[in-house]
Amino acid sequence: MLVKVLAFAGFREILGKERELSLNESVTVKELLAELAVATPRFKEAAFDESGALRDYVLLMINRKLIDSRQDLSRPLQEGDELAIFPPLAGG
Amino acid sequence: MLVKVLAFAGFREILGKERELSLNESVTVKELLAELAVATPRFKEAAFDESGALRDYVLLMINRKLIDSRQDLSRPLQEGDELAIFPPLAGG
Amino acid sequence: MIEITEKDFSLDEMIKRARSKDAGAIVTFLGTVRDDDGIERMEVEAFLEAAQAELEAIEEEARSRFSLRAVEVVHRTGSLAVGESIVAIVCSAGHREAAFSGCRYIIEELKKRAPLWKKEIGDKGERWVGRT
Amino acid sequence: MIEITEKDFSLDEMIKRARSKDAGAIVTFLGTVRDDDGIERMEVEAFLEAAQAELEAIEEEARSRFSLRAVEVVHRTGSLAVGESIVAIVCSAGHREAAFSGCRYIIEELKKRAPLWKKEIGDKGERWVGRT
Repeated sequence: MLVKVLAFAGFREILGKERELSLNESVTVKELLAELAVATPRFKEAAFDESGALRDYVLLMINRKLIDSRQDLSRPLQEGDELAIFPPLAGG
Repeated sequence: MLVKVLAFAGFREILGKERELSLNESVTVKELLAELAVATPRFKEAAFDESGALRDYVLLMINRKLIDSRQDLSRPLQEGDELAIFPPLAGG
Repeated sequence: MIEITEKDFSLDEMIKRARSKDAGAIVTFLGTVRDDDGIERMEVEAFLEAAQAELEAIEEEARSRFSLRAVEVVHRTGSLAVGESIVAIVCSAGHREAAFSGCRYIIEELKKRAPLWKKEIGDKGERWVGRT
Repeated sequence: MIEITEKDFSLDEMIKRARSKDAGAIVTFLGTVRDDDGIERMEVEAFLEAAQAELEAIEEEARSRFSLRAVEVVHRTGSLAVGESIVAIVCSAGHREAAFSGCRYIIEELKKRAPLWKKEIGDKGERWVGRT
């Protein structure tokens, strides 16, 4: 299963803007983030606190819709999903 | 005693933009308006109601300061005063 | 700068004058002649000296109330066709809240206090605005 | 028109497009880079497709809530020096209340909802705005 990961602002600087990941069928958002954390220690530091919880300021979109970073982490990703990772919005 | 009378908008169309009047020493705003009404019937009609009271929408300035058209009509005019007569403001 | 003039003005120039390194927000109000009810044009008249003084007083109030960095006001007089500009107000400030509030304050006070009048001219004849 | 672009824009052109015979009020918000705290320039980044879609949704909401006649929004991306324009919003309406409210609504919602980020770059280093 292919999933696209986009990162913006500080997270783009750590992860790069875009990558395609080949995943097992059953992976959840939480599992995907954990994989990224293992592969990229700077991402782990930036996105997770000491207890391993996702930091408050990490925002996530699936297919361009914001998800609740606390409640929706167990959502399983589907083939072709686009997960975007970014810090708080600051346009204007 | 010389007093300048300015008129704007609808009142300018009736009275002309500017005139200098030679007056007795003791003339009040009310007396001056009455004189204008005698001299110019269209002004009388536009500025006064049937009972002879100044209409609500007549605004007056003396020396570029608004006066209360109900309370300050008995104010005596001074040499060199400038009385402006106009309808409600409508800029912008 | 406060100006009452028969000439058309350049909003771009006004905004350029209002820009500064310490201003993060510039809010502009532009009032134009609307074709309400068969209106074809408007005649705008000013008590020039009194309107200039009143607008300067309003500018000062707005600057101090909202810590504005720059204020530009132009009000036109004379014959203006539908779609033409009547008035423009440009306010710059550090932040948007102040720039919006300052611009709004100036147009509201201008309408209440500046000795200016408009006559609507259209297919139903002529009428001084605000005159009942 | 909604645009997210690296290029600078002409406010004059945006206002020209917003003019119409039935619009009596045009309100413009212009956001510029402020020299707070040693800032020299800003890098603006967008999630382009998502930001475009969000701004279009915000425009639609503003149009229907405030009966706006025209809406123009441009947000820049890339490297912007102090004093340069970041964002411009132009709203026209029949009357000023609606034009002010519409313009204010769009900038507030843009800041809350559009996936855009700014990095401040100055004599104290670099910092993503909003990142604690």
